[in-house]
Amino acid sequence: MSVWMLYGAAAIGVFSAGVFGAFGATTHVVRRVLGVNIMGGGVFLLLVASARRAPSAIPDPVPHALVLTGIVISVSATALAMAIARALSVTRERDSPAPPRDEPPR
Amino acid sequence: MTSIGIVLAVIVPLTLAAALGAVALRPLAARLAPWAPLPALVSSLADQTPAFELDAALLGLRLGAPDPATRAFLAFTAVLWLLAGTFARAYVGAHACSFWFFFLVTMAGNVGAILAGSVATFYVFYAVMTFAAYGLVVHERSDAARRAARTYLVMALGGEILLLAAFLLVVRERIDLPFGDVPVSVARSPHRGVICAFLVVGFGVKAGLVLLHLWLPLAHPVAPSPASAVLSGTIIEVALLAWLRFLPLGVAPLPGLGLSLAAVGFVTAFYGAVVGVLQVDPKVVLAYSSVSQMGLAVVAAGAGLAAPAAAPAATAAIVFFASHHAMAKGSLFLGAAVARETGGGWPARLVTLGLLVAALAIAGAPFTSGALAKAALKDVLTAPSRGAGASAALLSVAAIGSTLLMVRFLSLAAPAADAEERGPRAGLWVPWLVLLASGSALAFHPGLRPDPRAALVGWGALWSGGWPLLAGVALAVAASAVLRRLGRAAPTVPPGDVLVFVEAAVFESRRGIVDARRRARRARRRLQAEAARRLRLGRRVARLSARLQRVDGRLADLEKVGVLLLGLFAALLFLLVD
Amino acid sequence: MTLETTLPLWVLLTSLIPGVLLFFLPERRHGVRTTINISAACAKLALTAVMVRGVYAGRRYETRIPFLADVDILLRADPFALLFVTLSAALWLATTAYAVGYLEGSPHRSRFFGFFSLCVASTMGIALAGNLLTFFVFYEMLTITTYPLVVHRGTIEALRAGDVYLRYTIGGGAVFLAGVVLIYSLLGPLDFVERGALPLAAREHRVALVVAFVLLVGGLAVKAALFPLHRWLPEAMVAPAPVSALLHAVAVVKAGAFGITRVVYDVYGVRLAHELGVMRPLAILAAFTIVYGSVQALTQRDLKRRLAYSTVSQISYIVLGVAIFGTLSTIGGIVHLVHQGLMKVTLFFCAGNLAEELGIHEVSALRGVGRRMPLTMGAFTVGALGMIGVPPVAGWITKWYLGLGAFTAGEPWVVAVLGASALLNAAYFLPLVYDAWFAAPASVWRAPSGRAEVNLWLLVPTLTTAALSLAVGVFAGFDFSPLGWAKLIARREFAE
Amino acid sequence: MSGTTPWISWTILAPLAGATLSVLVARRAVPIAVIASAATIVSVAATVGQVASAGAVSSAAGAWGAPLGITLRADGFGALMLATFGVVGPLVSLQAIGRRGGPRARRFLVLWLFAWASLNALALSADVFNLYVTVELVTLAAVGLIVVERDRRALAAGLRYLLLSLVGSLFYLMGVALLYAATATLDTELLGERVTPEPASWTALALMTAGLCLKAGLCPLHAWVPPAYTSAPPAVSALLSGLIGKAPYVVLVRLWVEVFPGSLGGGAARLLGALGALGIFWGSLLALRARRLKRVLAYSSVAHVGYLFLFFPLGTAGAWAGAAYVAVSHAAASASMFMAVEVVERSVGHDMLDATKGVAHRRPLTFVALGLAGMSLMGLPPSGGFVAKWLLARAALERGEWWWAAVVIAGGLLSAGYVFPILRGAFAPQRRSPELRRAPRHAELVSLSLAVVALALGLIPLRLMALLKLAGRS
Repeated sequence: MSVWMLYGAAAIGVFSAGVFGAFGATTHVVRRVLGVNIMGGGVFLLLVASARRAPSAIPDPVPHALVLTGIVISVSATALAMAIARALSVTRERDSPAPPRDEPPR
Repeated sequence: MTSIGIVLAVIVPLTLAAALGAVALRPLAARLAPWAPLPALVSSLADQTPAFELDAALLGLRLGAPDPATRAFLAFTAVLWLLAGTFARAYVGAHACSFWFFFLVTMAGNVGAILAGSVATFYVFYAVMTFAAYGLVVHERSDAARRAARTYLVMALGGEILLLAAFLLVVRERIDLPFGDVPVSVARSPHRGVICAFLVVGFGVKAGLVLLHLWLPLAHPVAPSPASAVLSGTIIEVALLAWLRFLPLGVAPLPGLGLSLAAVGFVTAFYGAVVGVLQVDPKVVLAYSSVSQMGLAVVAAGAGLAAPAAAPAATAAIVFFASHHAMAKGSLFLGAAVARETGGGWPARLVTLGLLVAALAIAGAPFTSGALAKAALKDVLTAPSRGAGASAALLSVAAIGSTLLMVRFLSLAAPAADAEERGPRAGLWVPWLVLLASGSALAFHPGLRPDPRAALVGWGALWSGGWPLLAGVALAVAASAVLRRLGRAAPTVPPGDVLVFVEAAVFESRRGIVDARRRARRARRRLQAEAARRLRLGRRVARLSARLQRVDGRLADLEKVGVLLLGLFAALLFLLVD
Repeated sequence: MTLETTLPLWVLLTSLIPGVLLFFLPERRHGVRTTINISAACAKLALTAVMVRGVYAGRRYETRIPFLADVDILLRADPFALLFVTLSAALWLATTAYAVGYLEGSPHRSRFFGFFSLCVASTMGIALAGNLLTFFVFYEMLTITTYPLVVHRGTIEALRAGDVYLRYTIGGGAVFLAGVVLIYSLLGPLDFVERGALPLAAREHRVALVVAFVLLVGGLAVKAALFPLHRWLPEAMVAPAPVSALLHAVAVVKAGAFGITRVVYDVYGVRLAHELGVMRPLAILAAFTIVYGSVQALTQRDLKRRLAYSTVSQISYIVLGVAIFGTLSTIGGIVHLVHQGLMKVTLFFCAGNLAEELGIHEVSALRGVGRRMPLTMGAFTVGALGMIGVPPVAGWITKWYLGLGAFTAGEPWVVAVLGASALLNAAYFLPLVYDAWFAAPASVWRAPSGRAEVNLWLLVPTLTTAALSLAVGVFAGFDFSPLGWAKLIARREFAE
Repeated sequence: MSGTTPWISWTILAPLAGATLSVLVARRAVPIAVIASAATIVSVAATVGQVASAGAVSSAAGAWGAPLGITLRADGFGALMLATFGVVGPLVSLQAIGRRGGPRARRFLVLWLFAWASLNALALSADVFNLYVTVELVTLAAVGLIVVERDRRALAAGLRYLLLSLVGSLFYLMGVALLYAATATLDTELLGERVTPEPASWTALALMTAGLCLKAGLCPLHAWVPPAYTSAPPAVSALLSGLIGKAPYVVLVRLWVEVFPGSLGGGAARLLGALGALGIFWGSLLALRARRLKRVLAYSSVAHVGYLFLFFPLGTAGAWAGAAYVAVSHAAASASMFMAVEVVERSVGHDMLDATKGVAHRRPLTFVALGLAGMSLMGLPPSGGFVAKWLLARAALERGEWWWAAVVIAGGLLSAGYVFPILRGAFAPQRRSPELRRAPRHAELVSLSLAVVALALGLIPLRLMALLKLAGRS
């Protein structure tokens, strides 16, 4: 039981680090996207950890499937975010060469 | 004689008035107008006329002339309206159309009020008469006319409010209460005192009791003569008929109310006489004479109330008195107009003679209807033992007062004999003469006298009727001699006497109202400012939403969103767990 | 779908369908628009007549449309509804004719007549509503459809008046909704029942019932222009004359008074309402509004604003009649619904005629106008005398019954209020009548363009409504007269 | 025919196929999109028909059973949402088809079909993880739609929306993981039976609810909504505020109604209700101040999200019907308003509040639509909004909590505050009527038809109520 708890705690830790990263006082978009990916990592760790709670039992395959789907979704979301960020910086170059900031228009 | 006559009496004047509206029918209607009271006269002569009832109209229209009193009222009213009408055709020049309109509507109201069989019907016609008479008073459209009409209307409205309250108390549940059992309902109603008070004051405004008479002296000089003849002759008498119908005469002894009514009557009589004598305009003198005469009638009503036994006699006396007063006062008003048109020589002397006849009747000289009326009043007053002597004496003092008034009127109105000779137009003096004749006929026709037995002749009657007359004339001659020696003219009181102070008070309060209105306008501006401030409530909302806008702006950056998200998570967890 | 179940719906549709149609009618098709309007009005009058005869013969007309699980839209023609329907239908015909003449050559007429018909449709809905929810649905529709009419002229003042109008009526509607929902959640769905729909078991919800009553009457008081919620009425006088005539003298203002009467009689029932002790404050508020309205009218210089404050005062007669316990005062209150409508419409028509023909807006400019426009001023005089309560015009019957009701219910102070109000009415109407007839005209009036003193479209409705208010007064005893009908209603409300 | 063919799965497959095909065959994209839309509408109609007649319909994807397989279940609530997406969505997309084609129209149609597929899937999925997947897909499609015109401010708003949504979804996924760890199943009904009141499941519920509140834009987490709705093209905003904005709420309702029914009406639910009420006042007050039409409508949407959350503290069937009705009628009304704003913006060139002056008589249909939709937003009878307000207020009073009813009615009043200034423009005096650019004729018709839908919802509520009965809480 204790091993699972260890993994659970680690997952919670990674998740909160991700949250802190995503909402941190940074101005750069990529840092936030990385933060979100770390949060994802935390969740997937918890899912995998829950696959084999009882030491003797056979590991349960369902969480692994969930993790796979989760990874696919977070990858595509990250790709979309990066594409938008790039489009944003391109248009911003054209208008004003300031570093890419993500404050929305008032 | 079916009830058609009664309905026609009311409908004919109304249709003619309506016809005046259409330009094409106007000349025809104006020509027919004087003959409008004919149906009323005819139906008053028939002795047995069934009542007319129409539930669909006016909360139950009830018209009928069941008792002799109503028929008598109807008769003299119709005669006076007829003669005043024919007199008016020649007399009225300017604004004829509007005059005839108001003349006809007032006539319809007057006849309707007399014929009314139920309280509701009476109220309708009484109100129509009151408001239409306004048109007659304001006919000249001069400032004096406007002041008189406004006073008349304000007092009439006030009176009407009281009357409405009284009628409602009388009628209670039964909407169309017939007049038959009104006195009983008044006598038995828990608010009897209030009802009688309201009735006395309400109708007192019309009859011109003291302090309620203020509009009368103003209205008569400005109204055209035929209008004032009718005003004084029939419209005021409706108040008497109303008292007879509403007050519980003979049903229940009301000594308190009866005596106070009699007292008010006497005060009015003397007050009218005293102030009347000090007037300059002959028509105002006649107005005060009417006030004084109505005072006498009220005395009879009071006596009837105080002692139920005297009630029938009182009613008969009042009815006869009203007829006599209508005829005599009517002829005096018309005579005054005729006098103004006659110059010296024979016409002047004839007119003066006519005026003298009418004046004697009013003063109650023997061989005139006035004497009979006074005699009837006397035996009503002397019937009850206690107050006999005092009331008889007061009656004769009142007679002296009337005589003084008549002398004053003759001195003012009689045409100057030495002026160049010009006779009045035929259209004027013919109806006047007929009126004089019907007035004196009233005295001699046996059927009409209250009790045919009363002998006109005989020294006793001669003396008891005659001495107040002589005393009055003597007093007048003495007074004028004294004044001529002192070289000063008689002291004069403005018509409407107390009204002058009332108007001053009203003017003061109106200035107060004007100030109040100015203050109200300032208050309204403040109110608008306050409303604007309340708009600031809108502004306060706006300020609140402005602050919200700033907070909303700050919420946009991500750190805050993160904090809020975790805060929400923590709060949810906390609430879920416990 | 027999006649009995569809007739109320048809009465509603005869103004709803033309209303929608008129929106799509191009502006220049005046002839078509007038024919649609007038024929729709006549059709409605005919249907109403059928229903009136039917109900008098005892038949029941009811249209029930399922709306929610336990609540449905109910249109029912009971005598009280028919009184209001007949009044609105008749005056709609008169006002439409008047509006055709009044709006000659002005823009946006299709829009005007569209909203005008929708407005009458909502008034019909209010009159025929069989339960509180239906009443509320049409009550709010009335607000939405009258707003465009108030701001029809499009001037800055009109828009500002529109804002004031909205702020009051939408607020009132929200408060009324709160009351309706409270009643429904307390006692479940209930239709109007002649002697009060609340079951006896409702007695123990005493506090909730009082709160619901305050909310309901509070919401309705806005449209009934009770003090202090009356301020929108004088502001709304900036609307064209036909709007002020039909809406602010008949439809909108009456909806409020009609609603209060429905709530007191057909929801709570008179005995319960008096038991709750809410009637006395209502009577006092109504009495205060009567006097306040008249005093305010006294100080107004603009003719229409004076008439508006007079309406504020007159509508409270109805509320006063309802608030006093007893058959007679009920009759007085209900019959005044019709009388005030007829008289006030006449007065507003005359005000419109004066404004349209001679450009008179101020009260002081009326000197000697009787000579130039005798028929209009004749109608005005009839209306004014009726307002004061001078027989035989309609107003006196209300005073007579209200006074009787007050005395039998042991509330003599009411007669004092009626008296004071009569004097105040005289104070602000009679000088106008005097100036019109007996004063010399200040300046020479403009000669009339056509044969009659003012465009016939304007004159004929004015004279008909004046004649109606006179006829209603003279033939009050008639069974089908408003008074006869009010007696029928009161008998059913109070039948033991 | 309808008995056997699994219409339920076609409602997802048809738009998905349409989307992919129109991407592949770029030239014929528009006709393909039209065919796909038609197919989807048919299947949605069939599904709703099945649900109305036979009650809840379910089919297991790939014939895998409940504990593990993904089951699609269309109950009353699902059918209602399907119907809403199926009516409002295509009408709005019609506007894109109408515009003379072009790459932008094609891009819009593809993204819309993709969003439609994921919305339908979301409405039908009865599996907690599947809900995560579908809500993510909806978000991605929504972000795509926001940035479809590559406008700089839209890009910034889209990015912000994407980031926040991703965080919200991961919160939700963490909750799913905890639930799975506790109960070893993902199906909502089984979860409902197996969930035990212990800290892990409470943490899961708190996490999932917080995440979904952020995605739904509940006040005070609504900061991303106004920028997104104002910078996106009006047609997209119509879809966002009308349909896509409701997706997180659907998940939340499934969660609270089927998995954690006990906590409805509890302390946490009252917190959600309070935040909803705060949202109503916050949104309405800011809408009063807004100077641009789209910003007014954006804040109005924030306010209407508040109404939706009033269901949780009440939890009764009446409240349930009311909330569902708010969702449906707001979808139609808000979409109609946004489309009308597009017509005004296209005609006058800007969407400032006084843009409506002097436009009324040349764009009468638009103003009729604004009027009818405005009535529904304000909750004035006979519109759908009124029925929603009535049901919510009545449910609140029946539970004795009168303050929720007060919030609902006050909300209606405030909404009148910001709707009438828009309508007042129709009557304002126009000194010189501005020359109007050519506006898309069919956009007016779309706006009007949506407004009529909003009105119709108020006239025939009974049949819809029958549909709602099938939801869990009936």
